[in-house]
Amino acid sequence: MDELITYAENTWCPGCGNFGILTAFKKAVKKLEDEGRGKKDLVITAGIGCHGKIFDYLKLSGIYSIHGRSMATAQGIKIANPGLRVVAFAGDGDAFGEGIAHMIFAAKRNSDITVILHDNGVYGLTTGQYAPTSVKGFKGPSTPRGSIEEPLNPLALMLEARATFVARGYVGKLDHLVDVITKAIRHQGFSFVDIFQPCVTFNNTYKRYNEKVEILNHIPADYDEAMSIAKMEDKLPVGVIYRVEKPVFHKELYGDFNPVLKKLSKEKRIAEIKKMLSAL
Amino acid sequence: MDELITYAENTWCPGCGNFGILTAFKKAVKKLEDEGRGKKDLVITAGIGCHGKIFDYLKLSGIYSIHGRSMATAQGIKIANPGLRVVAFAGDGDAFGEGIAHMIFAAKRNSDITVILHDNGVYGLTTGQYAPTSVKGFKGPSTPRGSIEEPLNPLALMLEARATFVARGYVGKLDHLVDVITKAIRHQGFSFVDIFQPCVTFNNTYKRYNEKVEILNHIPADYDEAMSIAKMEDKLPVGVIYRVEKPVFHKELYGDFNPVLKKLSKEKRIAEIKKMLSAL
Amino acid sequence: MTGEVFTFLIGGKAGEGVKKAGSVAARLFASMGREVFEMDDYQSLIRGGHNFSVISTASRKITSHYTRANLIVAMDKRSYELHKQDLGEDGIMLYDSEIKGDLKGLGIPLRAEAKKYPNPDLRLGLGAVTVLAVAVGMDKESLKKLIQSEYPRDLDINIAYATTIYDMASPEIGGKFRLNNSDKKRVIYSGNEIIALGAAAGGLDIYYAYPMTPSSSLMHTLAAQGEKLGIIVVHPENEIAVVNMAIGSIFAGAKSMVGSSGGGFALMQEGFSLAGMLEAPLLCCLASRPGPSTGVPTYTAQGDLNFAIHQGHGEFPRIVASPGCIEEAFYLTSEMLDLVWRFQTPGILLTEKHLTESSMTLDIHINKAEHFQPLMHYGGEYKRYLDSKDGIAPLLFPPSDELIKWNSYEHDETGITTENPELIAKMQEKRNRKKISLLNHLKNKHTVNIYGERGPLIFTYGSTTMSVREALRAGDIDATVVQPIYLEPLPVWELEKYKDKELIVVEQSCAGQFALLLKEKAELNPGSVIKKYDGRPFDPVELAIEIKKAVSNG
Amino acid sequence: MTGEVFTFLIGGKAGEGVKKAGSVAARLFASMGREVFEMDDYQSLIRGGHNFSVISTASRKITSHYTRANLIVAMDKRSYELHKQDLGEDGIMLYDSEIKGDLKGLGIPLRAEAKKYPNPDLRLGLGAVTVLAVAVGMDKESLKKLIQSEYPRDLDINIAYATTIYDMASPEIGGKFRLNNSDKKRVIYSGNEIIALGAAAGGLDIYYAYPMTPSSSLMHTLAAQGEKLGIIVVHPENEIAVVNMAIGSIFAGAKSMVGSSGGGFALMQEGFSLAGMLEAPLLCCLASRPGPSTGVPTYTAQGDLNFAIHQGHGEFPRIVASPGCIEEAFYLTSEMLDLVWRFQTPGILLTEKHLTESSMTLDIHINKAEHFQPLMHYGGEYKRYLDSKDGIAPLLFPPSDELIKWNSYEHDETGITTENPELIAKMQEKRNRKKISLLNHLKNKHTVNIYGERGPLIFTYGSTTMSVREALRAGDIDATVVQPIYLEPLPVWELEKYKDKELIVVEQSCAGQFALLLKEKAELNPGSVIKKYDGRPFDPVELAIEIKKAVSNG
Ligand SMILES: Cc1ncc(C[n+]2csc(CCOP(=O)(O)OP(=O)(O)O)c2C)c(N)n1
Ligand SMILES: Cc1ncc(C[n+]2csc(CCOP(=O)(O)OP(=O)(O)O)c2C)c(N)n1
Ligand code: SF4
Ligand code: SF4
Ligand SMILES: [Mg+2]
Ligand SMILES: [Mg+2]
Repeated sequence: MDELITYAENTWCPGCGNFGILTAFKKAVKKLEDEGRGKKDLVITAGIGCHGKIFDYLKLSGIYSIHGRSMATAQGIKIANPGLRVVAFAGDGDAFGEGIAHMIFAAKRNSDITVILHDNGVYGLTTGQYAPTSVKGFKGPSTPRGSIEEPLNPLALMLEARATFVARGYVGKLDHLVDVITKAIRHQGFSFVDIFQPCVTFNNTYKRYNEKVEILNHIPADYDEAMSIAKMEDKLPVGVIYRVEKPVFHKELYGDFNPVLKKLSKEKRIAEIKKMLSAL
Repeated sequence: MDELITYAENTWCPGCGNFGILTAFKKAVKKLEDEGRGKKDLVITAGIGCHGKIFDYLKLSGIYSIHGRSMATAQGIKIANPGLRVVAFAGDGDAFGEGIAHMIFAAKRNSDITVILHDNGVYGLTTGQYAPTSVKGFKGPSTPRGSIEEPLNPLALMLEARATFVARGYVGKLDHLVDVITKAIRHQGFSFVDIFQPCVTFNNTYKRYNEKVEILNHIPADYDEAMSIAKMEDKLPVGVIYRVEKPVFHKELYGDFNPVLKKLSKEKRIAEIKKMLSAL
Repeated sequence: MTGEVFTFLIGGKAGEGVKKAGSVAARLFASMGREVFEMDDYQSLIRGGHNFSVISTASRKITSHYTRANLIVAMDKRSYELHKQDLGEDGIMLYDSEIKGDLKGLGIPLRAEAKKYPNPDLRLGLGAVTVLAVAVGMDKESLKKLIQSEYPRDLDINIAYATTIYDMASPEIGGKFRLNNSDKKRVIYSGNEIIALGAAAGGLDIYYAYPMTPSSSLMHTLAAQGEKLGIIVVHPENEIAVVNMAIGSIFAGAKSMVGSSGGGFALMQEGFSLAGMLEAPLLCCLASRPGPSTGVPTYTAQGDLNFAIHQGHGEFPRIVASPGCIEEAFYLTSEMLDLVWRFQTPGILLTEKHLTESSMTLDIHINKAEHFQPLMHYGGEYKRYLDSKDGIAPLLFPPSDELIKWNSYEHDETGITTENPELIAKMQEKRNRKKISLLNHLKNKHTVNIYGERGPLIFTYGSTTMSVREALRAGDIDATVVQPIYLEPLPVWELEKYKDKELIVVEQSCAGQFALLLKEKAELNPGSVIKKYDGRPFDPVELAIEIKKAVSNG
Repeated sequence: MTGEVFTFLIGGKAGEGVKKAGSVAARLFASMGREVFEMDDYQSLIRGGHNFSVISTASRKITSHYTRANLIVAMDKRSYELHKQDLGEDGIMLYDSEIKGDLKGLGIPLRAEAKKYPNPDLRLGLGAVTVLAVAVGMDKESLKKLIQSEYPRDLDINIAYATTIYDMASPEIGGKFRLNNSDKKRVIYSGNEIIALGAAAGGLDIYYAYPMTPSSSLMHTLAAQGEKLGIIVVHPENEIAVVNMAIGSIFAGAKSMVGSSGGGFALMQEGFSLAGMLEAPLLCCLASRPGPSTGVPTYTAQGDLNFAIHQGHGEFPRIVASPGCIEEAFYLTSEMLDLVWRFQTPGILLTEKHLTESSMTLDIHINKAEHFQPLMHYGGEYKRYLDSKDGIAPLLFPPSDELIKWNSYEHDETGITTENPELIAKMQEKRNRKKISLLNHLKNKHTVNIYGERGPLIFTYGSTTMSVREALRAGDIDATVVQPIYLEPLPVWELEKYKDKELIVVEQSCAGQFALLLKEKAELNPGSVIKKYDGRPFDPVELAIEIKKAVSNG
C-alpha cells in the first residue's frame, strides 16, 4: 500500500482519528483499482485543517485548496474533465462552517464528486475552537464558557439539499468504513460520507462513539427512513443511509461533451467566430 | 399609513408582488404599534435586488446592506443593542444563494431577528437569471436552455437548521400575510417568513399560486408535521408552519447585558485593565 | 468636425423597448455603411424610471456618443423634460402625442397608434425607429426588411404599425437628415459581446460567473453562443464558488475565465491569491461601476484601479490590462488569456460599464487574436513547481502516471507542503522571478497605444480613451494621446520619454488614481487631471472644452 | 553589547509543553527585574514536529530574541540537531538523556524522571524551566513559588519532580549564569494580548472573528478576559459574517473590531468597501503570515502591505497603521479606534505574526490610550450623510425618532438611494474630503517614530522595527531608525527631509513593497533593501552584519 504514500512527514497527533481515514481511503483506492478503476483517474482536493494534511500524505494528484472550498475546487475539476473521479476531503469547520454554501449546492445540483467529511466536532488545526458540529456547551478558546449554539446535522442537511448518496462511517469500524468509502466513490452523482473522527487532543469522542455507533445492516428504504436514521441520537448508525440515481450535473450541463478532451478544434472555433463577426 | 413612506420614487414594475409585501409590512408595523411596540425600536436591513428597494421606500431606520448579507447585518445590530427589533428583508437569490450560510447559522443560533424572504424564484434586478428557488428548466439569460438544478425548499431548510419560527405567506392573501408578518416580528428568536412574491416580468407565478395556495387553519402540531407541510407540492399552505420557544442567541451570549446601553463605564474598564497590567 | 456627426437619442421608461430601439437604430446606421457608437443609459430597475440610448454616427471613425442630439424621440414626459436641453441647433424633438404640457417640437401618436394592437408597449420602440428611418430618408421597403430581422415577433402587426407611423411622420420630417452612405458594412458589438468573442478566439473553454452589472451580459452572451463555440457557462451559488471552481477547471486543463464587478470581485480575492500560489492561469474580467460597495450599479467609473492592481494577499505576479476601445477588447482578451497561461499567474482584464455595455461598429481581424499553447511537461519525473530559471514550470494535466500536486500552502518543487525556511525563500523567489520574465516578455509587446504625433500630451486609459479620442475630433484638437494598455506591470519603459513633459490626465475617478499611478510608478508629472465621477461617461464636446482649458493653463 | 544579553532556547515536540516553558522562562527573567523578549517558533500542527521558544533577556531594553543561545534545552533528538549550531561560546547544551547518539553537552533525565509520575509529557517543560532556574542560580524556594503560580495542576508531583531535577542539575550547572537582578517589575504580554487590552482601553464593545493564525489568540484573549472588561466576543460561521455583523453592531452604536490574517481578510473586502460607503468606523486587525494563499500559517512576513492599503473596491479613505513594537501596539490600537470613529471610515491595524505572537516586558501608561467620543447629532432634522465641510456628518444611533439610514448604494444626504449625477459626484467628493480632514488631523499627531540621532538612515516598519533596533544594539551601530507608524496615508510631510538622503530599508518581504512605497509615495531613495522572506524574523546579530555591509556599500 506504500505506493499511495508520499515522503511527507505525518504530523497528526498520535491516536488521531485521521489515521483511520487515511488507512481506509487507501484500502478503498486499492479495492477500486482491483475493479479496474485505476488511481490514475482519481484526483483529490482538500480544505485547510488537520484533515487537509491527508493531501500531503496521499500520493495522488490534486489541489490542496483553501479553507472551505475543497468541494468547489472539486466540482470545477469534474466539470472540466468528467473523465476524472474527484474526491474532496473536508473538515467539519471547513465544509459546514466556511464552505457550507458549496456543500448545499454541490448536493442540490448532484455534482458527481465525493465529499469525505473528517467530522471531529472541532476546529483542530486552529487549536480547538467549537465547530458547526460541536455539541452545545463545548468549551474552546473562542467559547471559554461553553458554546451556545446547537450543532448542525451534516447528514440531515445533505439529505435536505438533495444529495443522492449519503453515508456515515466511523474510524473505529475500519473495514466498514472502507466499504462505505468505496461505495461513495463508485456512486454516480454527489456522494457524501460523514466520518466520525475523534480528535484526541481537543474532542476525544472515542468512548462516546464506541458506545453508540452501530453498523446499519440495510440501506434504508426511502428518504424518510434515511432522514429518521440521520437524526437518531441514542444510537449512531453507520453505513449507507440513502442512495438514489439521478442525472448528474455535468451531463445535464453538456451531455457527453468533455471541455478538456473534446475541445472544438481551433479551426472550427475560429470559423464560428468568423461567422458571428460577419453577420450584421 | 403614509408616515411609513419616504419620498423615494417607487420603481417596482407595475403588478410586482413586492407592492403586496410593502403594504402588508406597513400594516403589520401599525398593528404592532397599536400593541405598544413602537416603530422607533424597529430597524430594518435589506439585501440587494428588487426586494431591497423596500429599504428606500420605508421610513424606518436601518442599513441597506449588500447582496446576501442583510441577515448578517441584522444579527450584528441585534447583538449590539438587543432592545431593537430587527427585520431583514432578503431576496431568494440573496438569502439562499449568496447568503445561505448566514441564513442557516442565524437559524441555528436562534438569533432574535426576523427574515422576510421576497421569494420570486428569480434574480429580478439582474434581469431574470434562475435563482436557488427556481424550478428546474427555468429559462433565464444564464440558462437559455433551461436551468438544470432542482430548487431548494426554503422552509424545509430553515426547519432543518433549527429555526424557531417558520411561516409562509402570499401577496395574493394580503390580510393573512399581515397576520403572519406580525406574528413573526412578535416571536422571540429567529423567525422566517417565506413570501410568494410573483415577479410579473421574469417569473409570473400569480396563476400558479392562486390555484395552489391555501391558508393553513392551524399551527402544525410538531416539527414532523411542519416538515411535511413545508414539502407539499400539490397544495402550497400558507401560515405559521412551526413555532417553538428556545433561548435566544444574545441572551445565551450575555444574559441581560446590552453592549450599547449597559456599557461598562470608562473608569471601571480602565481600572480592570490596570489590574491586568499590574499582575505579572 | 462635429458637423458630420449625427446623433439620435431615444428616451422612455424601462420596459418600453428603448434599449432595443437604440440598438436597432445603431444597426440601421451601420447598414448604411456608417460608423456608429451607442451608449445606453439605464437605471437599476426593470420597468419605469428613465432609460435612454444615444447613438452617434459618422462616416469616419467615431468612438463616443454625443450628448447634443439631432433627433430626439421622447416616449414620456420625463424624457422630454430631461433631454430638451440636449437638442442641438436645427435638431428635431419628437414626442409621443399623449404627453401633456407646453411642448416644443412635434407630437407623434406613437402610443395612441400602438393601442390599436394588443400589447401596445411592445410597439413603442419600433415607432421610434420608424420615425428615425423617416428622418434619414429610408424607404419603406428597407424599413420592412429591418423590421423583419429586428422585430420578427408579431411581424404583421409591426409592419402595419410602422407603416402608419411612417405615413404620419413623412410629411413633417421625411428626409430631414439625409446621411452619407457607404458600402463598408461593419458589425456592431458591445464590449461584453466582443470580450466573449475575444475569449473564444483565445481558446476559452469554461466561463464561470455570478450575475453582476455591468458584467452580466458577458455571461449572457457566452451562455447564448456557447454551444456553437464549444464553451461551457456555469453560474453557481456565489462568486467564491465561481473563482474556486474556475481554479479546479484550470487544474484539469481547461482555459477558464471568471467575470464580475467590484463587489463580486472583492469576494474572489482569496481565490485570486490562491491562483497566485497555485500558479494557476486564471483570467478575470472586472467590469467597474461607481463604488464603493453597491454604489451605482448601472453606471460607469474607473475607481477600481488600485483595487485591481493589488488584488489578493501575499506576493505574486499579477497582470492587469485595460482595453482602450471595444475593438481592442477583442484582442486584449485573447492576449490576456495567452499571458496568464504563459506565466501561470492570475490576471485581470479591467474595464468599465462604458465599454462593456456600449456598442460600436468594428473591424476585427481574427487572425490577430492570440491562442497560446501552454508549456507542457514531456517525459521524466514531474515536478509541478520546478524551480526553473524563468520561474515557469511546465504543466501537466490529469490523468497522468505522474504526481501533479497544486498546493495553497508553501510547498516544495513537487508540491508537498513545507515550512522549511530555505524552501520558503526559494519559492518566493521563484514566483517573484516570473515578474521579471513577464516584464521581459512585455517589453517586446505592444503595451501602450499612442494616437497622434504632436501637440499636448494627454494620458488616459480604459474606456475613457474612447471619450478622449472623440473629444479631440470634436474640438479639432491636435494632441497626442498616450494610453497604457497594461497597468500592472505598468510599461514604464515606454513612458520614460514623457518624464519631464507637461501632461494632462483624463480619467473617471474622484481620487485621480491613474494620475497618481503615473506619478508614482512612472515618475511622470500630471500637470492637470480632468476627472469625472458622476457615473456618466464624458461628452466629447464638453471634454474638448476641458482639454483646451487644461492646455491653455498648462 | 550582546555580552549582556542572555538567551535561553528550549526545543521539543509540539504538545510537550515547550511554549509554556518558554513563557514561564520569560516570566522568570521578568521577575528578576530584567527585560525580556520571547519568540515562539512553531509549526502548523498540534503534536509532534518541532517547536522551539527563544527567550532573550538583558538588564537594558531588549526588542528581539537572539539566535545564539547561552543555554539550550533539547527535549528530543531533532531539537538537538537543529539547534546545536545555535549554541554560543561558553554556552551549555542540555538534552534529555534518553536521546541517543554522539552528543556534546550534558544529558539530564528529564523524561526518565517524569515517567515516574502519571502523564509524563506534562512534566517535561517544567524540567526545562528547572534547569534554567538552576543555571541562573535561583534558589529552591523561589522556584517553588514559580511552580505554584505557573504549574498549579498536580502541584505536589510538579514540586517533587522539579526538586529531583534541581538536585541532579545543580552540581553540574548550578549558578553557571548568574544574571543581574533589579527591582523593576514589568508585565509581559504578547502582541495579541496587548492589542486586546489596547482595544479595551480605546472603548471596544464587541469583537468579531473567525479563527485564523496568527490572529486567533487575539480572539482567545478577548474571549477569556471579555467578561471582566464588558467586551463581547462573537465567533460566527465565516469571515463574511464577521465583517457584516460588525458593521451592523457599529450602526447600533457599538465600537466593534474584527481580526484575521490575509486569507480571512480577503473575504472581508466586500464588507470593508461597504464600511467605506456606509461611513462605518470599522477597525480591522490584520495579522500577516507568509502568503500568498494559505502560505505558511505559523510564521511571519510583511507581504500584505499593498493589499492592506488598497483593501476594497471603489474610492473612500482608508487608514492603515502598523505598530513598531508590542508596547506601541497598545497605544496604536486605541488610537486607531479613535481615528476610525473620528473620520467614520474603515481602518486596519496591520501587524505580523512576529508581533502578535511574540512577548515582551512592557511599561504601559494607560492614560495615554485614546478613547474617542464620537461626534453626535443633537436636535433638528437628522441627515446621516450631511454634506459638511470636513466631510464628516454627526452620528445618531437607534432608537430615535429621527430617520437613520445607512446605505450601500450611492445615496443622498438622508441616505436614500440616488442615481442622480450631481448627487453621485457630491457624495464622492464628500468622502474624498474626509481624506483631507484625516491628513490635517494626522499632521498634528505623532506618525513616525525616530530612534537615534545620527549615522546612516534606516527605514523600517511594523515588527521589523524591533529587529532593527536590537540589531543596532547587537552590532553597536550608531544609526537613525525611521519607522512610519502610519502607512496610509503615509506621513510624507514627516519624510520630506529624507528626500535626497541615502537610506537603507529593512523589511520582511520578497518584493520589497515597503521600499517601493517609500520611493513611490514619499519620493525617497532606498539605496539598499535588506529583505527576509523565509518566514523567520531577523536575528539581530545577522541583521547587524547586513546593515554594516549596506552602510559600507552605500
Ligand atoms: C479563510 C480562512 N479562514 C480561516 C482559516 C484558518 N483555519 C485553518 S484550519 C481552520 C479550521 C479547521 O477546522 P476543520 O475544518 O474542522 O478542520 P480540522 O482541523 O478539525 O480537521 C481554520 C479556521 C483559513 N485557513 N482560511
Ligand atoms: C456580491 C454581489 N454579487 C452580485 C451582485 C449583483 N446582484 C444584485 S441583485 C442580485 C440578485 C437579485 O436576486 P434576488 O436576491 O432574488 O432579488 P430580487 O431582485 O429577485 O428581488 C445580484 C446577483 C451584487 N450586488 N453583489
Ligand atoms: S488536533 Fe485533533 S484532529 Fe488535529 S491531528 Fe490532533 S487529534 Fe487529529
Ligand atoms: S423585475 Fe420582478 S421582482 Fe423586480 S420589480 Fe419587476 S416584477 Fe418585481
Ligand atoms: Mg474539524
Ligand atoms: Mg429573487
